[in-house]
Amino acid sequence: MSSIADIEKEITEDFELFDDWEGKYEYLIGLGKDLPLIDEKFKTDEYIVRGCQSRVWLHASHDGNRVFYTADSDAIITKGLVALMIKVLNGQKAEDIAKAELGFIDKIGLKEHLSPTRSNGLVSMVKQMKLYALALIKTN
Amino acid sequence: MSSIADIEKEITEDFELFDDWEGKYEYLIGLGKDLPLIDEKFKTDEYIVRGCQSRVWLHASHDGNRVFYTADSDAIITKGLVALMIKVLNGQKAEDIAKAELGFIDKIGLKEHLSPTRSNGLVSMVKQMKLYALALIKTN
Amino acid sequence: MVNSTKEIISPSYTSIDWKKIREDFPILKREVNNQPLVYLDNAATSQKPQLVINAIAHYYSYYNANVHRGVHTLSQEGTNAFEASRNTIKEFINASKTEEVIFTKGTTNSINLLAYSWGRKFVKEGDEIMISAMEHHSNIVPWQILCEEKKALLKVIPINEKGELIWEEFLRLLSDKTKLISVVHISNALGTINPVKAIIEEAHRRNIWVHIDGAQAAPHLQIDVQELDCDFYSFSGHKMCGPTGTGIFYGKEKWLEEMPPFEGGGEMIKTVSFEKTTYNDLPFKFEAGTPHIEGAIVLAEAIRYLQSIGLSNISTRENELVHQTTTRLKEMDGIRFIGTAIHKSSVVSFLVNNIHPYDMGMILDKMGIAVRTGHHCTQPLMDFYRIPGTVRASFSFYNNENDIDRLMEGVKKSIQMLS
Amino acid sequence: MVNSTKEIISPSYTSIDWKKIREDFPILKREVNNQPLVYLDNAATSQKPQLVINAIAHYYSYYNANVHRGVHTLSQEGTNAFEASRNTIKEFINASKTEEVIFTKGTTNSINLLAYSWGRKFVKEGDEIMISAMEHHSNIVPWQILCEEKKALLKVIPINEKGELIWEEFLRLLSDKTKLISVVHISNALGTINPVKAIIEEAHRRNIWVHIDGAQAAPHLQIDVQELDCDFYSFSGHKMCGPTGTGIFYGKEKWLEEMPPFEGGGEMIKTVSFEKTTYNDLPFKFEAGTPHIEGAIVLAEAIRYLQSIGLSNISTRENELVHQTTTRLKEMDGIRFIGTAIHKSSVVSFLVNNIHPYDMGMILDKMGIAVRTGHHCTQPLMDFYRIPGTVRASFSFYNNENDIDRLMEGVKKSIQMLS
Ligand SMILES: Cc1ncc(COP(=O)(O)O)c(C=O)c1O
Ligand SMILES: Cc1ncc(COP(=O)(O)O)c(C=O)c1O
Repeated sequence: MSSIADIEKEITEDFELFDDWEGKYEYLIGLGKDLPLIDEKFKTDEYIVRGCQSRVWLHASHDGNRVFYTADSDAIITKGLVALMIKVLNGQKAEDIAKAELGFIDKIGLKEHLSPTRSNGLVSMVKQMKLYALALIKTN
Repeated sequence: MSSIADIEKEITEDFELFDDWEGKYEYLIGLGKDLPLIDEKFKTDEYIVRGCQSRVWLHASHDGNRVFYTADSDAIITKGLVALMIKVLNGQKAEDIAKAELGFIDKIGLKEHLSPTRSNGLVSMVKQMKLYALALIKTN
Repeated sequence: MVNSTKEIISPSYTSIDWKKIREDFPILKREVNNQPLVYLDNAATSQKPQLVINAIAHYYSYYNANVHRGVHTLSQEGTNAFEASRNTIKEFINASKTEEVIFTKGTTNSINLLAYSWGRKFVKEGDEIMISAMEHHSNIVPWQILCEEKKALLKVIPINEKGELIWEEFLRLLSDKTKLISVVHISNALGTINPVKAIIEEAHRRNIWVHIDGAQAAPHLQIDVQELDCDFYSFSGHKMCGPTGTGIFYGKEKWLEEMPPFEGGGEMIKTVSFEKTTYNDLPFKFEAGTPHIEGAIVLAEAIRYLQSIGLSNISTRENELVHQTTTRLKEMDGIRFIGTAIHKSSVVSFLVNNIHPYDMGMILDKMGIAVRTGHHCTQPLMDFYRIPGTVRASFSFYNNENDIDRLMEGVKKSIQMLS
Repeated sequence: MVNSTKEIISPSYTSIDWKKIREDFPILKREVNNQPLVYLDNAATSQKPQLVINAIAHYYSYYNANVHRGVHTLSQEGTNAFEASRNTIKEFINASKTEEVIFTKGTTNSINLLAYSWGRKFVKEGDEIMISAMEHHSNIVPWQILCEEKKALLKVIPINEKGELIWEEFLRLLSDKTKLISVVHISNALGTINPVKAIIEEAHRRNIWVHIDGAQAAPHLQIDVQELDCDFYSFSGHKMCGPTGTGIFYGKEKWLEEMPPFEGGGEMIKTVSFEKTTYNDLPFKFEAGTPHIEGAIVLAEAIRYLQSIGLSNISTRENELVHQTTTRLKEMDGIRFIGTAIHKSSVVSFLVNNIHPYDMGMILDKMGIAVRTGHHCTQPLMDFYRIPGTVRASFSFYNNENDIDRLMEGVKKSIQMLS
């Protein structure tokens, strides 16, 4: 499968097609709509990543080496961003996930969504994704 | 004896001799030094008018009609102002004291000392002097 | 600098040039995401007119000094302005004495002062504190903390679907254990104006204390604490054109006298020794430490500004804007208003279809329109309506018809993008 | 706007143009009683440089909005600046995490937070709280209130005539009942710099918590809370070129986590229902209500300003001014210094003959010189010296030799008039 860097590059190229915010956000919303839904049984408090305004549910599993994520959010824009993150990190090696810098979010002009003061749950989700990968590395 | 208004006028004229603050304050300090001292037995907490920085002791007596005051302060400038007040109000009729407006303080350029936010105890002293007169009127 | 407020006579409504008033607010000239800013988040905090900003600069450039107890001129000037501001506020809410006006950090701080000071003295095990289902967290959590400590009970006046208190339920909940009723004057999430005068009358008939959370009322209505006869009243300066970090706690003198101090420190004492400390007179007993001098002084400037327009003119104007907004939103498919009380103020809270408020807020922001989305610090109220939050447009007198046009455009566009 | 503070390298002492720095402070151009102002009341509150005043105006004209939870751009910009300021302060005092930096109204508010939150959880009947004989009322009264409520004991470390803590007495007072030591870092009335690091070491050896009142230290010394290893540290923004109504409470994360909230309201909760409320994470758990946003943001601007000069340069300059003043005052007949500790900072407290401090303050004011007179909120300390108060000249780096000349003239003239 493609590396994290390759997928980031692909996404960045996709977003270069848009010269205004509307295009970007329509694309993002589309991604959100397409996101394979998380198994309903994981949409519980145990899997919640609480933002102040939108909520994210995240489930992770692994094959001893690579990590697999499914997720959902009650807000569609957040869900689009969640979809982007999953696109980039799903099925990657734990080591690569742990050290991924995810600079593409900045490049595609959505940096604001990953600001630590954003209350959309996304920052916490990315943190969760990495923590999971780190935990896997430790147990190996 | 002279009326309150007359004494106020006299004092105002005295102060007109000074064209700078130094003259005024030297005069005031002189008045403070000359003030007949209050009987030591009245320099207790019972007779204190507490300012935040300087303290004033005030004692009042009457002959059924006129009120007599003695007072002291630990700060000499305050004592000078106290002396001025006594000069004006001592031995006057309770009715006159109660309604005295004491505008001379403004006229001689010392208004700041009677500002309600001043913490020198003077405002409270004047209030005390008047309360005493009022109480006397009521019992008559 | 320090004018009396008594003489201000407000102009007639028709003589007011609302367009010109807008120019008093420098931030309204700003662009956000390449669009002129439309600011509809006034219930969170208001914008500040240039004269308030100038008054701050003047304070720091000309007479900044620590107040009270200072002999020197700067301190004396600062103290005079500080106490003159207290007097302006006293007249603004028609308190009977300046001693009843306590400077705080904001409504939240005022309510905590009440809960800590009054609560710890007067509330006993088994007593009841009554709030309503539409309270802001600031009028819930301090009472929860107090009730837990004192083993007292928190009772909640329920509301109907429109977002109005249910009067019969209120009466039913009153008991001889009720010690205090603390209710919001105007709901920040719904706009409901509560019948606080009637509540106070019922309460006083039973010797129950009443505190009113006036955070959303003070900027929009003429408050008269004597006419209301409330025991305590709280509001925030930053929501009424004043600086951040400012608020007022009003209390009847007789209660304030009985209440123990809340915070200890400088200013609030008369004498201190390690054996025995005596507390200062009102209002200083409740103002420990160096106050927010700039904020307190300049709040008076903000109040004079509001009075120069006239609170009743402000209400009229805001009602007009709310009415227009509501009428135009009603025409949209799938709109649901949260809060449709008969007596309503400057707030329009709504949802469209099942669009998440956060999403709509994001799209509106891209178009330069600032609204608030979320639970508005009233989670129990959101739970009542079974919603995660609302989109809230909250108006001030400096908003105008163009803001409403832009909001409508924005809502339409977000519906189109998000449905 | 929001630069990191890490990169600021302070200039060398000799390269600093102190005369030019004076021009940064607009108020210093002012006349008082027809004389150019000499401001020597810096320990009460400092003056503000133009860039701080400008930053306030910029905040209100450009991005004023309520912080946290807001989706729109203004709120996001405000929140970013607010949290960036927290980070600047974290680095300024070298805290290990931003979570340990709590915004308060000032030192008094910080100490009350500690007494209410930590005190109510950890102090039991018979426990001892230790302060010193030179504390400010703000570090006395909250502990008296707490001790009275909890039936705990307040112990006081005595001082010698010079105004230094008596080390042997301190050691003797320590007991296994001592829960907390709360001492002032630099005395506002005497200028004494206390050996806080040694106190903290002794205390920690016995598992005693230590709080340091840094109100007078933060503006003058480079603080490093990790190096000190104090558990809690408090200071005020308005004394260090920042806006009024600002202060900081620092606490080690592990203690802050264990402490219950102080005030309840918006911002400090995670979820609220009438049945159960859960509190927010640090630092928000301790920041109920809309904060003083302007103040918090602009405090960082003040700190960057101080850092651009360099705290060690500031200390050196102030020590120079204090040394000159002391030397010249010593030449006068009848002078008595209050506070002659070996380790001293920016304060010169004195009396002449039996001239009442109030009288001298009045005369100095007439000459345009602002000093503080009175008990400086340290009444027990004044009682120790059996004096009603002192005349206190307190220095800042923007004072200069001319200010000292004018002070000397003033003191001479007042002696002449008042003796
Ligand atoms: C040593 C000391 N502690 C505490 C305080 C209280 O600070 P604030 O008034 O800013 O709360 C001061 C300032 O007056 C002080 O000098
Ligand atoms: C109804 C109501 N009460 C209390 C508050 C709290 O006010 P502050 O955040 O200024 O303390 C607010 C504002 O958010 C409010 O709208």
